This record gives sequence, C-alpha cells and structure tokens, in this order.
Amino acid sequence: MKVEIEIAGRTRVVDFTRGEQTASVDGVAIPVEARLLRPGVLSLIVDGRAWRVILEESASETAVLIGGERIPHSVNDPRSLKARRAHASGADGPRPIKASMPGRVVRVLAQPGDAVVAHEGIVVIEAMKMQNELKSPKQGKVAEIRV
Amino acid sequence: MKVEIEIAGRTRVVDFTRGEQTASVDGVAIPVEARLLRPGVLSLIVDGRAWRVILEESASETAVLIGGERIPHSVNDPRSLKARRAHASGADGPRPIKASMPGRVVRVLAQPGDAVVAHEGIVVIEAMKMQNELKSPKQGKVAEIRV
Amino acid sequence: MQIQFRPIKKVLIANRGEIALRLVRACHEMGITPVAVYSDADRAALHVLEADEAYRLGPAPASESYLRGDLLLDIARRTGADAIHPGYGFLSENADFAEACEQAGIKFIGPPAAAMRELGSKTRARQAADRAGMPRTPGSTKGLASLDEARSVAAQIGYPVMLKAAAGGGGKGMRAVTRDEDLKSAFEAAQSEAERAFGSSEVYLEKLIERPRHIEIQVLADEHGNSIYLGERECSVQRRHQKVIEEAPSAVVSPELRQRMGEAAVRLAQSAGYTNAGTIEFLLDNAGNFYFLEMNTRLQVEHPVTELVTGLDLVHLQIRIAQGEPLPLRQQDIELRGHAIECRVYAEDPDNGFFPSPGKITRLVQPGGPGIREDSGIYEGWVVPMDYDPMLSKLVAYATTREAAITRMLRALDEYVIGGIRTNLAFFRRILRDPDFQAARIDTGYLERLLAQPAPKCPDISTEERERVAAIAAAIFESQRPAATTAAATQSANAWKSAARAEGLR
Amino acid sequence: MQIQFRPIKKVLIANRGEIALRLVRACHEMGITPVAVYSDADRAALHVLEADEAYRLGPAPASESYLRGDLLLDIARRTGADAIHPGYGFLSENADFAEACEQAGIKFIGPPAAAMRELGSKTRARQAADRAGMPRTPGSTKGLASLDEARSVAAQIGYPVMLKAAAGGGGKGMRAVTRDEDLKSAFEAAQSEAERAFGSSEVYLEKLIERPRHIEIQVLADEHGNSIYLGERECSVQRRHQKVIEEAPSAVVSPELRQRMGEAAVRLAQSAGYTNAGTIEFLLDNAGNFYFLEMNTRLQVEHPVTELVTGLDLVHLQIRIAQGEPLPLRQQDIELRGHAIECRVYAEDPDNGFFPSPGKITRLVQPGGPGIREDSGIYEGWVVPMDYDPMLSKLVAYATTREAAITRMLRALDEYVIGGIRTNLAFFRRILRDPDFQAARIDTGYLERLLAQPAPKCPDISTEERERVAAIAAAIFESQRPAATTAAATQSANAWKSAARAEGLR
Repeated sequence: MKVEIEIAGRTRVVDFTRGEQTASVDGVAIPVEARLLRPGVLSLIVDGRAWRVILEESASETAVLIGGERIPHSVNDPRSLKARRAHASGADGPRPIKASMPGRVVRVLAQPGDAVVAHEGIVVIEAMKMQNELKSPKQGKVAEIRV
Repeated sequence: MKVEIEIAGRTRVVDFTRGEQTASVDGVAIPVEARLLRPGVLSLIVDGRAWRVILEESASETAVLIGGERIPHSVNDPRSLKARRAHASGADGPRPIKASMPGRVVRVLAQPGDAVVAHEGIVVIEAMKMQNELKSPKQGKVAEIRV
Repeated sequence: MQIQFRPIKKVLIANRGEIALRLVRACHEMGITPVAVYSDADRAALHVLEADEAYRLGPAPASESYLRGDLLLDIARRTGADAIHPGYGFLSENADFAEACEQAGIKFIGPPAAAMRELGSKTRARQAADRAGMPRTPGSTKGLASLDEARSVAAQIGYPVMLKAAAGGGGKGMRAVTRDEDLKSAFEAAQSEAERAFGSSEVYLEKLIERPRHIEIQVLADEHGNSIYLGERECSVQRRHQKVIEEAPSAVVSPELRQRMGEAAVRLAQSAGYTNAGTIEFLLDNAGNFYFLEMNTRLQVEHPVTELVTGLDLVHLQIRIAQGEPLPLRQQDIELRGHAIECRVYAEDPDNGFFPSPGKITRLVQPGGPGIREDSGIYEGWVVPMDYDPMLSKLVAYATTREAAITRMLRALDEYVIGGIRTNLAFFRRILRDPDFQAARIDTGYLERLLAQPAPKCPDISTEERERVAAIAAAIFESQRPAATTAAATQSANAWKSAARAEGLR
Repeated sequence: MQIQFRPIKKVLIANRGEIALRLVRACHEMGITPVAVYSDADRAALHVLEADEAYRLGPAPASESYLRGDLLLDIARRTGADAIHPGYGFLSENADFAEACEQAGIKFIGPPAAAMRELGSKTRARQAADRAGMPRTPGSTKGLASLDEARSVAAQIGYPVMLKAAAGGGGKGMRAVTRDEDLKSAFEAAQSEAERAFGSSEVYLEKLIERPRHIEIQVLADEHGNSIYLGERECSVQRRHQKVIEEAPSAVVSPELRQRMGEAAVRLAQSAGYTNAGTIEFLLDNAGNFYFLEMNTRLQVEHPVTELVTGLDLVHLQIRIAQGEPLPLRQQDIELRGHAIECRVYAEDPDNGFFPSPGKITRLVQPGGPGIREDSGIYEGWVVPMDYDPMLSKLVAYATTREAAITRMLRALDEYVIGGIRTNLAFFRRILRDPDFQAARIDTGYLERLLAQPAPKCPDISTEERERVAAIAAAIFESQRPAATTAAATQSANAWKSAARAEGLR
C-alpha cells in the first residue's frame, strides 16, 4: 500500500507490499523488517539498524518517538481525519489554541479583536501549583476566547 | 446485581447495588470500595482493608490472584460458558487432560481402555529442554488419546 | 535520659505519590502494617493499591485532604496506628501537627516539634547556627524591623545582597539586590510576597554568594543523643530554585571538607535537640567556603542517592529511631562507595516553558537493569492529577564513578518512554550530555545559563535517517489503525501481514 | 608480554533473553554499538528492540540459530563487529568457537580457547587443581578405563561415591553409588547417558560429600597477568542440580575461609593461563573443608549478586579486559558490603511437577523501589517461547543484612504479578519464609527435602477472608466482562458505575 506522510513540512511517499521485506521511501527501496510488540510499540529493522518506535497520539497531533526524539507528522490520506486537522492547523489561516491540560484560568491577557504577535501571551492558566501562559502560536488577530 | 461464585467447592452469593459503597456476601453486608485500574487489575477496599486483585483467565479456568495466592473460581451464571465448563469438569464424569503447553510427545504411557489411578502418568511431553508427564487427574479409565 | 524500645506495628502514611509507595514498601519490609490515605484524585494510585489498609481523606485539593491533620489523626486513632510518617511536603514540617500527634499518643516519625520550630524559621535557624559555631552567610539573624535597618545591614555586609522570607521556601519572598537604590522597592516587594505566601512578612537580609553550589549534608540522630552524618548531596542543578538533578557524592567535596561540613551539621542538630533524619543545606563558594543556608527537618526527595552510596535505607533507620532504638551505626561505619545521580522526572513540557502536563499515561516503558533504581507511583493508564506537584518519578543511576553513572543514566533515559503526556526526559538527556555538567562545572545558576542557549541537535543519528524511519513507522502504524487495538494486531506474526488484513477491511 | 589497548567499538551479542538485554545495556553505557541476533522465535524480544543493529540467525531451534557459530561469524564480519560476547549457555564454553573467532580476527570476550579446553573437561580440571595445590574431592583424575578400575578407585576412597561425566554439566551422566553391588549398573548407565548427552562416554569417580554447600568464587583475570577474586556466592538452593536461589556473601564463609578459597581459585586460573571472568565452584562440607568441583569459563547467570555486594559491573570489566586494559582494581580494593539474594523466576508450574509453562504473558506487574534489581527480557504481551530455557527473569534484592534482603525479596515477590503463564514466584515465597532458609541451614539437598514436606498455608490472612474478597472481586470482574477490554472500563471512575453500564447492556 502507498501512504503519504508529512514530516517537518516535507511529504514522503512510503510504499510497501504485504509479505515482502522491503519498503520504498520516495521511490528508494530499503530492506525493512517490522514487528508490532504491542499496540503503539513497533520494532523496526531498517537495513540492519534496529529502531524502537512508539506511536504518540493526542487530540492535537500524531507523532512517533524514536531514540528519544519526538517526530510529529500527519498522514495525507483522504480517509484520515487527522490529515484534515493537520492541514487546518497550517501556518496560514485561523489556528486554534487549546489548553494542553485542565487548570484554573487566572487571567485573560487578550481580548477578541486584539492583534497579537507570535508567542504573545493570551491566557494564564494555573495547574500543579504553577501559573503558565497560553501563548499565540503565530502573528494574527484574536478571533474569540472561550473560558 | 446478584452473582453466584463457586470457590473451593463452596457457592457464595455476592450482591451489590450500583453506586452504593457496600456489597453483601451470603447475605452479610460489607463496606466495599472498588476501582479498576486497568483491565484485570482491581483495587478493592473491603471494610478498610486494601487488596490488589488480578484476574487470571485461561482456557481451562478463571482465577483471581490475591496476596500471591491463586484462587480459581467459576461463575454460576446461565449466560456464562465458563460456568458450564466448570461444572463439566467436576469430580464425577469424564475429565479431559490437555497439555498445558505446546511440546513434543516423547512417549505414550497408557492406552485407551486402560484403568488408571489418580496422578498416574499418561503421556510424556518434552519442552524447554525438560521431559514432563501428563498425569491422570483422577482414578478412572482412559477413553481416548489424541496425539 | 532513658528511652525504652517502643515497637511500631502500624504506620499511617500521611502522603501520596512515589514517597507514599516507598513508605508502604519499607513497612512491608519491616513487618509493619502500612495504612494509606487518599484524596478523591488518588483513589487509583499505587500507594492505595499496595497498602494493607486505605482510607479516604476528602476532595482533591490538598487543603481538604493531605493537609487535614485532624482527619489524619482521626483515621490513625480509628485504625489503631501507633505512628504517622509524613513523608516530605504537606504536613512534614508542620510543628503543630507533630505536636498534635504526640498529644494523641501517636509517634510522629520525625524530629520533636520544638526542634522543628527552632530550625524551621530561617532567622532562628541562623541564630542556632551561630550558637553551633557554624559558618553562615553574613547578614541579619532577625527579621528586619524597618527599611533603615535593612539599609544599614546591607551597607555593613556590602552589595550584592539577598532579601529572604524567614518562613520562606521554594524561592518565594526572595529578592536579589545589587544597589542601594533598588533596596526600598525590593524590601517592600519581598515583604508583601512573604505575607501572601507564608502569612508572615518577616524578611531578613544576607550577603549574596556568587555562583554558589548547593551542597547538603544528611544527618541522622537517635533519641539517645547519638548523631551522625551520611556525607553530602550536590543539588546545584536547579530551575527556579527547584532541584532538578541531585547527586552523591559531590565532585568537589574533599574528604576533609566533607568532615568539616558534616561535623558542623551534627553540631547544629544536637544544639537544637534534633532527632531522626534531617538535612542541612549549605552554599559552597568557588573558594571552598561553605555557608549555612537552612535545615530541612524531614526526609528529602533526593534521599535515594545517599542510600545508594552508603548502602543504607534511610526510611528503615527513621522508623527504628522512632521506635527508640539507638543508631546501629557509628560515624566510622559510614563509608561512601561509588556515585549516584537522581533525575526528577516531571509531567511538564520543556519545549513549551515547562508547562505542566497532567493527564493519562497512555504508554509506559520503564528502564531497568544494573544500577538503575526508580521510585515512582505511576503505571500505564494512570491519570496524573492536576492538583499536586507534577513529579512522576525519581530515576536514579548508580555506578562506580560519576562518569559511569552519567552514561548509565543516559542509557536508562533512552529506554524510558512516557506516552500521552509531556515530560522532561529529553531535557535530562540534554543536561547529561552537556560538557559543563559532565565536568561538574555546575552551580545554582548553571541550568538557567544552559536554558539560555539553543538546544543542540541530537548526535549520532542523522535527521534524514530518523525522518525516513519515522515515515516508514508512521505508514505502518497508519496501515494498522483499524486493527490497532485488537489483540490480533499485537500478536500479528508480521506487521506486513496485518497491514494486509487492515487493507482488506477497507 | 606486552598487550596493547584494542578499543572495542561494536560487539555482536551471541545470545538471547535477559542476558542479551543486559549486554545491550552495558554496550550502550560504554558507548559501544550492540549488535543483536535473533531466531524466528525471538523477533519480538527486547534484546532486538533495544539493540542498535539486529540480524536474523534462523529458525527457533538453537541448533539452527544461537548455536550456529558460522552464521554468527558471518554476521560479525558483515557488520564490522570487533568482538563477540557469548553470554552464558549456547556457545559460551565452546573452545572451538572461541578459536574460530580469534582466527577471524574478532575478539571473543572470554578466556583463550586453550584455557577453556584445559578447564572445560572435568577430569583435566581436576589434574589442574592438583597442580595448583587446590583441594578437590578424592577420586580419579582421568576417565575410568574399565569397571575394574572404577571398583578399585571406589574401594580406595570408600563409599558412597559419585560417578560423573567428564564433559558433564547440569547433572547429566551423574550417579551416586552407595554399595559395590550397584557400581556396575550405575557405571554403564552413566557412560551411556554421558555419551548421549555430550558425545563422550568418559566418566570418572569421586567421593560423595554428604550434605555439601555449593560455594563458588568469582575471579577476574586481565591479559597482563593480574588476577583477583570477588568473594563467593552461595548457590546451595538447587533443584535437580539446577540453581534456584543464589546469594552473596555466604552466611557461613568467614573472611579467613574466603581468602583461602579465593587464593586457591586465583592460583588455578593463573596456572591455566585464564583471562577474563570465570567462576570456580566448590563443595563445602559441614566441617568447613572445601573441595574443587569445576570451573565455569564464562559469565555466570548469578553474577548480579556479586555486582551488588562489590559495587562493580562485571560485564563492563569483561569488556575492558577484552580491550587489553589492565584490571582497574587490586585485591585489596575489593570489599563486600551488604547482602544480595537472587531468585531465578521460571515459566514453570511448581504445583504440577514444575511443568514448563511457555505462552503469552497476559498481565505483568513488576516490582521496584529500594534495593530491587531485575534483569529480565519480558514484557506484557511477550509470548515466552517453548524452545529455550524457561528462565523469565532474575529478581535480585540487596540490603544491609541477609535478614533485610530476605524480607525485601518477600516484599518484591508480593508485588510481582505474571499472568497468563505459571511461574515459581509463590514457590520462592515459600522458600524465603522457611525457617531453615532464614537460618541459612541449607545444602544442595535442602530444596528436595523442603519439597518432600507439605506446603504450609499462607500466614497472616485467613482463608475465609481471602475467599470472601475473591468472591467480591470475581463478581465485579464478571459484571465488567462485556466492557472489560474497552478503554472505557479502565477509565471508569468507579467499578460500580461501569457495572451498572454493563448490566444496562444486557
């Protein structure tokens, strides 16, 4: 089957055929041996090199953990809801900010209609005895704030 | 809901009502607080005493592990297949012996029709570099041997 | 005085998280019945699962659960506990609670209330330090009555100076002042912050030590007048005055310095009639001078590194001391062997301003093997509550040398996976790979300086290769998606085959 | 001779299971690239998952995979490994393989082939023992040519005697003989069994020691002529000549005896030109006399207990020795501290004649916390293959005293859950609670005697209470059944509520 994966702003085409021990990435064939140990934990042997790959799925993104590095990606697949969401949250267009965790809203720093620059604080949330700012992901205008 | 549990040859009636913090065993009410941490792992607080209870299900029996002890049981529930199986394997009547593990059959010690006493060897199986005897669970006659 | 042996048979553990589980384990090892307590947020916690008895305290907020001394004493009485172990945090340094326990005839496993009061206030502790002939930072030993007094003290010891809350802790009510002009505003700010944080506006002033190391001495004192020190811990790697990495021994403390600091610490403990386990914190300047900072009258979070290099169990010893036993060791029996490093694994996101990250742990792969000890209270499926400190686990590496302990810790960090929430695991990899940390060129400002630099790319593996592998893995996971949660997928003899099955379903 | 430093950059790990994972970890800690190999039964094993490279050997049977020296050397060449670590078992004591490695220019991490041959045969080892002036059991030092020779040797040393296979191990080809009348049949049986098991019918005869303890000495020898001993391990708790529990130090070995045994062991190693890690096994009779038994020319399964009491890492030291480094320690640097006990956790059913129990591990709760080390290669979902030794894990407890190590191990065993297959965890609880074990009244016959007695009922908890709790739990699990595998059930705020839901579904 053919799958398009978008990683670090670049789209890669992975093609693998059932039963065969090779896969092709962007047309280049590589020996691949894969085994799912348990859901989300994959043992991958690519051209002799062994990798432990962990699937990380959250409401906001899908990523894989490899050698301690977290690699977010999206699947360009019309069937995949994730793909659409990923596109929605591109650099252009409206970008929602969600609190990545539950907490008490302490202060609201911006109002709907305010122009904000990237990384400007919007809302202050307190959890686990710490106050933290929810920052704007990009330059733009605050559409609405629901607290 | 009311559930009949057979443990160590004795039937106990457990009755508990949703939302309430008590259960009754054989008509005696006890304060019970239960929380399933993950499938098969239950945190049970019975009258202040804390228990870690693990569910153990195999083809042959259902048991719970409590404080390192393994307690096999069956549920007397017409809906429960396990219950029927449990009854089938009572002290009376035919009792199948299954190898609890895959292995090579090295020797067959008894023939169909042979009278055997309890714990008499029937078949010798080799696995993990060890030979082991499958023993008769009870006195009786060997009906058939499939190897 | 004649102390007789009072065997402890049942201990109420007035805490939660990893330390509560660690205390449950110690009780089981000593044949003592551990009684757990829990808030509504902790019903599914491991310390409840593993204890022999468990009782609900109240709602999630600490003020309604783990800080409710009255409820704790009720439960202790009801269940017949003869002692209470407070762990760290919560009520562990609350002298009134310790007193209430004694009055209820329940042994508080820690120092007497009087010693806690004596050493709990930083100003009174500084006076005690003077009496014990222990070096401390120059400055006041009483609360500052007025700005004028602050001025004169500052002039006398010279800038830069530090304003600190007498009741302080965790960096609250603290202000560094470099020039006289700034003293007024800083004084007022520190006072009001202290008032808000600790209900006391008492602040004092001390000389600011440049680039100090944080070195602390572990002491043990029994009720027969014997006190010993178990060497030092270095906790210079801090963020916002919070310890992040601790180690034992310190790379810069010589046996001679260890002895001087240890003996000073023991003198202070004895002068205050201190018993049980305690820790005296010092600042060490780059000239090798040490200054008394404060005393923590409880078991420390970082006690495991001391246990690994001394071969002792501090909780076992705490309980034996509380039973009235004399210390089973003399000072000459204490010998440090090897090196231990502890990483405090937090549910926070270093890539996002160390934003707290509570929530469900969807995937957990914990490290193990030689020289690795982990004290944690987490499991796959556990939902990390937002109501408490975000510490998930204490990962500790032990080896014969500091270098070997660092590479071992890096190995363990590489094995460690905590999915579903963000953690600081990768942040520790960065610190442990940093040349300054590896050369022990650290002080309490080290981490802030490191954070000011851009994070280096991970070595060995090329980004290109990693992304290629990630793409392949992502494609396989995608192909598994429909079957992903079924047992079949897990057992699938080969991911390709199940990929095929998955496709077939479409 | 002048040995120069030959840095090892990549190690092929010619083994599987917990030891393969332990070796992968050691490589990572030393900055060495670990290369794993696997049979078809082990594709999903942790040593493959955690290694940097992994290559398939062949089908499950060891004869077609882990024993295929030719394949191993091919892979080592292809991947550019400069050394091979054999672990224990498989090819670890195969002198021909060690020789083949040397010829291929790949360092075999272990002794030279010559030393392996010298000490691998029990009869030749007994001759070496004589040359080294080491006490051994009375009897022949060469294979018995005939029954007559056996008769005369037996008459000379007196009954009871032991017939043993020269190439033997694991109790195969062994026969105890108490009277002359039985010698003939035993001699023939031992010969044929030895022929079948080891391809050599050579058997010898030695005096049978009554109720001996199994005490072994760990030695380390570098390639510069330095050899040291790291104290003893006691492995008297055995079943069918297989070690079940090992500990260090032995409760009955005095410093003076330790020194005599250690020095004898070092003499033997040096007389045979031995290098790297090795173990000399002795029998100790109740009069305190020790007799050379055999030498194991490899890393032992039970090496962790020595690591914990010495604070050293034997695998690191093996690799450094193989790199041509001189030992970083002298004998006087070796000091034993505390006590360590290891339990070999097996996939077997003690309630059913220790029947092997391979299969899928459906539930896994591993112990942790202070003083607990576990070397294992298992995980929840792992299917334990039927093709290899049934050892699942080595659970090791360390504490300051033997008593504390026992109670700590009991605590860890209570925490440990392995579901889906049968294990000997409960069996260890029984042994560790046995007064004779606790008093160290053990010898190689101890376990068989214990097994001859009926198992005592578990203490503390009444059967009635446990069964009542079991009934409640069973009812709750039953009520959960329909939802049991859904995430919803796991997260269910309260079992009652989801019980309600479950009912609703019906």
